Amino acid sequence: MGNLEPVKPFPDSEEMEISFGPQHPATHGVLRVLVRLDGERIIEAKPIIGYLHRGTEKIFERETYNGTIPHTDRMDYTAAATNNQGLVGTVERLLGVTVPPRAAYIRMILAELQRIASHIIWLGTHALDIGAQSPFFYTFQERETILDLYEEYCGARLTLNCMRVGGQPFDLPEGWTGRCRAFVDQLPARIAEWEALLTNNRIWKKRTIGVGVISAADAIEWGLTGPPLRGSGVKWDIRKVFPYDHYDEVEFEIPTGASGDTYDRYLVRMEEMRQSVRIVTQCLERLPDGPVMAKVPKVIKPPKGEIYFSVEGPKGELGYYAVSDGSTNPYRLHVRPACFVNLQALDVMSRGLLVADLIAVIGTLDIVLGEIDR
Amino acid sequence: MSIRGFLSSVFQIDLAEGLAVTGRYLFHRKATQQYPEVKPEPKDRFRGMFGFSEERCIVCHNCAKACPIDIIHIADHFEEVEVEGKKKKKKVLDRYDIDVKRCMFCGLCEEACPTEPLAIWLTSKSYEASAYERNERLYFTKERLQSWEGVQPYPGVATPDEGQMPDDPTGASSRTAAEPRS
Amino acid sequence: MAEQDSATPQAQAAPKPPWEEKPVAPQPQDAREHPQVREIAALLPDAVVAATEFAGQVTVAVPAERIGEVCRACKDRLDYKFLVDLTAVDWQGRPEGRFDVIYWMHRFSDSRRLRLKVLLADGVEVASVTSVWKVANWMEREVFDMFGIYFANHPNLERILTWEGFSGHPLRKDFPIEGIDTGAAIYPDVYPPGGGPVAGEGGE
Amino acid sequence: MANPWIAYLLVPLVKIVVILLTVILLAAYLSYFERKILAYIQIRIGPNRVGPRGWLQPIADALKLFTKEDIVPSRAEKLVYLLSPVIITVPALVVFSVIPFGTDTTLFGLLPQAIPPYLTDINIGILFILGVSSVGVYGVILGGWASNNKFSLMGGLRSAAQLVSYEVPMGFSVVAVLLMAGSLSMVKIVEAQRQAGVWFFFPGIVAFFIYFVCGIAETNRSPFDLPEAESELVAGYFTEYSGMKWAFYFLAEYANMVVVSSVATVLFFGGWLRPFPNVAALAFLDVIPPFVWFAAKVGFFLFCYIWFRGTFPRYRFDQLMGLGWKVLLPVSLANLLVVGLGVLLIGGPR
Repeated sequence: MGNLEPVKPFPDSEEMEISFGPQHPATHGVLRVLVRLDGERIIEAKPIIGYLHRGTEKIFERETYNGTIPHTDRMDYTAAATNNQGLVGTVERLLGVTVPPRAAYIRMILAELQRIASHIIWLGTHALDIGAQSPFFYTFQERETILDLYEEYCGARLTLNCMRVGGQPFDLPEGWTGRCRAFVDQLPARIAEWEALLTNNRIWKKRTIGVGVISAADAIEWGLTGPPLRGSGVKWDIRKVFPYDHYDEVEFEIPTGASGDTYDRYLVRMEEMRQSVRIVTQCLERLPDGPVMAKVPKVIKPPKGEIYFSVEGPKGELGYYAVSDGSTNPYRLHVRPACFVNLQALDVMSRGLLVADLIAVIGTLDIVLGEIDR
Repeated sequence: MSIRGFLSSVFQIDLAEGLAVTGRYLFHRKATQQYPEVKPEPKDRFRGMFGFSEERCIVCHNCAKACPIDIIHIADHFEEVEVEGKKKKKKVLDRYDIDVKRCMFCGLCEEACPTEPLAIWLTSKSYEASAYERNERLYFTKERLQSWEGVQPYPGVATPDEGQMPDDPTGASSRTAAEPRS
Repeated sequence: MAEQDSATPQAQAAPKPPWEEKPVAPQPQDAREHPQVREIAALLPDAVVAATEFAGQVTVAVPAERIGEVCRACKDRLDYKFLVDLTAVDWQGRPEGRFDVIYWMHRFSDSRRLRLKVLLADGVEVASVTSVWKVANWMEREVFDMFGIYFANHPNLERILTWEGFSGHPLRKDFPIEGIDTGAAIYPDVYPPGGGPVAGEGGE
Repeated sequence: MANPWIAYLLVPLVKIVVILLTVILLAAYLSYFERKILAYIQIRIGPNRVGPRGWLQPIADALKLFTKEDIVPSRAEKLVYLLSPVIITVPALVVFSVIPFGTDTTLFGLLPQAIPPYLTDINIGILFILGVSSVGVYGVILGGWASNNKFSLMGGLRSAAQLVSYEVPMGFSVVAVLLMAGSLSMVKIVEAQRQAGVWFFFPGIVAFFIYFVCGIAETNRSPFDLPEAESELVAGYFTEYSGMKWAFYFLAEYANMVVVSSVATVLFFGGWLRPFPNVAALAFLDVIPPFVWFAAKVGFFLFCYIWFRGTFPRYRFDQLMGLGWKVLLPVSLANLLVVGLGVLLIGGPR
């Protein structure tokens, strides 16, 4: 981080350099942070990534357009539905296809359930890192129900591969909407229980208030998106700014924090879960019937051209930049991952904090190394 | 600090709230399943172990083309076949191998298969195919895809050569149609 | 019978829903008069080499040596405070320049996005925009790592996804898809006798 | 029992063996109960494979730890590395010699005459407990330093700072009880509570709260389990220990938990007394023998330990020190003042 000179507390402070990870239990995957400490205080935290680099963008260049979808499941492996939604949306705009409303509503339901599931993983592991063991199990019990709903719809729990260019490969099994409605109705009570455990717990407040503060201007300067940006008070959500998939026909608010610390991001994500519940309920009520797949040729050959399309993933703006040369394989398919850009702010957020807070900051950024390293 | 805040901090209301939640969960119904004894029930569309039927396969290579990681290897040759007097060339399958150790069970092959009912399908509700040695045990040839040697089928699921059908893993429909099992 | 007849023709006459018809692909048009392009042209007259609009997104081609200046103008005067994405495309064998470096920026005031494109020959340096947007630091490091494009006065231009000793730039079109031998232990593909890929069975 | 050989050698020896066995078994089964109760809090089942409903799990753990390979880091200080688990375990067990867990009993008529079940009753009981239990800090520091590992060094220093800084408020809260009891001997403290007719918990509720919080901090448990916080320092001061030496650290931790619980019971919850000992109306409670009362109260405290571990997040190190010095210490001093005033006005123990 050259353009941020390390802050030296006093001239003769001898520094201790600790390599944090990549197999450390609290780094949410294979992240390595080279931390220069003065005693307990962090002078500089330099994230080192690339341990999970599988060359996804190179593989994209040899796949057919529908063949790339299983690879997107493995980028942000906690939010496969929103990854698929992004890629599929990009190719549909390249082809000029409009998706039938029923498919769009099914996609919105799957994406919002995925946002809840991703925030659940974040809450479970974040609380576990800060020491509270039990929320992990309560949250994952709810996530099991979501995974069962996914398994029932598309056959897989984590790597869904549940969307195709032009719509949905299959329709909802009967009784699915009833089970989904039952789950979504009881979720706010569960969220209230988790909040009772944490929100006004004095130890939780002491560990999160004022930790990893980033101002709104800095957040924009460092390109943060999603909950980290909204935590600093910037009211910005792709679903409202560039509505896709009928998000404009659904009412929901965008929660924002005030001071941009870990506690505000925690509140923002908890509120986002409630808003997702609202969206899913409205989608289930308004689910139109009709076909789930548009008229799309069997072999997809989009015209020459380039397009950028992004969705509001649970971690932030997940963008796809597709360049097509008219053949059945994408010439270049670049992914703009939210975690990769959010992680870059780790150094500026954890300056001057203690080692224990580095864990809290990594947790609050909600990073997934599959999406960072691609 | 507000009076309520002071009182709650002295009498630990916030801590007591947390304790109450965990205390309630102490008597909550447990969520763990005893796996070896209680096997979790996969849903109908669960993408599990491959099912394959040689007679329904028309050797069109669609599944091999659709597979994102090209792990379906098919070798075939043409044969002269007498059909109602006319000489017709018919494709015969030599080799239909799936390198299951690399497979990610994405289900694109099943969607690409044009036959009705499917010649290659994944909705077989079975997921126990682990092995100690991957290069040999997890490389499924045509015979092993049908006999499921080395795969622990889910209780009640018949193997493909015992009449398992894509939409009915237990193979009940084909049995009653073909020969009622004694 | 009568109203049944009248019902069916009326259904035909109603326009079929868009997802029934064959998809109509968007066409690239020249976008010199587009307001966003005219803003830039007004500020820096000779900065706009070409401007196209495809599916509602405006792309402005900018000469390589003026990119720092144009980005600074976009951020300060045209209020493009947020650099969403910075990437590159390798058009191997294209005479006017092998690489495209793409800057995709967003303006909060009226939520509009703009794409700047810079044509680069292989081995030519382009000015780094880390001084304009701090977020460009890692994005430029990734473009360097994947394409080998050097960014002048970038704070610490080093590989980010691959390790230091890695030779070659993976996302170049001439980099083999199977990867190069880096000395790392790779489990060989062992097939049982008679197994393995059939000759000539490509995945295309 | 006139024969001195029996009175001063055989009987204490039997008591020592019985007490040590029960403490070690209790510590082992405490690990089992902890895993079981923590599991039940977290809607899972916990160990249920070894023995009926997992009852033999502690035995299996002990056997495993016996047979585990004993790795000694190459450049560790061999002697200090081997000695520090002993330094931490011995004080934790020695302290049990003073804890009174029942009145004189004839063990349901087995003994010719009633003898006290506890080992000894020295007149500086509580001082002895505080003194001996603070020797355990050396085991932590030396263990951390001797294993020649950056993480365990940091864990050892942190834990030492924590233990030392929580001794002070704990001492003051104990002094508040001594004012009410008038004597240092544990048995006399219980007697004083019987004469006072009410447990010292009610008049000294603030002292109890401070004592219990400091007790949790002393044993590095739940909100204060910073030294071996997995997420930051990998495993704190016993990172490099394995096999039986690692088991000693855990035996010491669980024994300390039982020590803190039983001292809290004796000081604040009237040892083996039933609630409101002199109230005739509650006479029917006397059918429960005193030892069971003591065990029930200690059990409740141990359950609270495990309950806290399942619920609370972890303090950061500087907040933990801040809480110790800036909050608990002044409050314990103020409480000491108030209790002193109260004793002065109402008149202390006769």
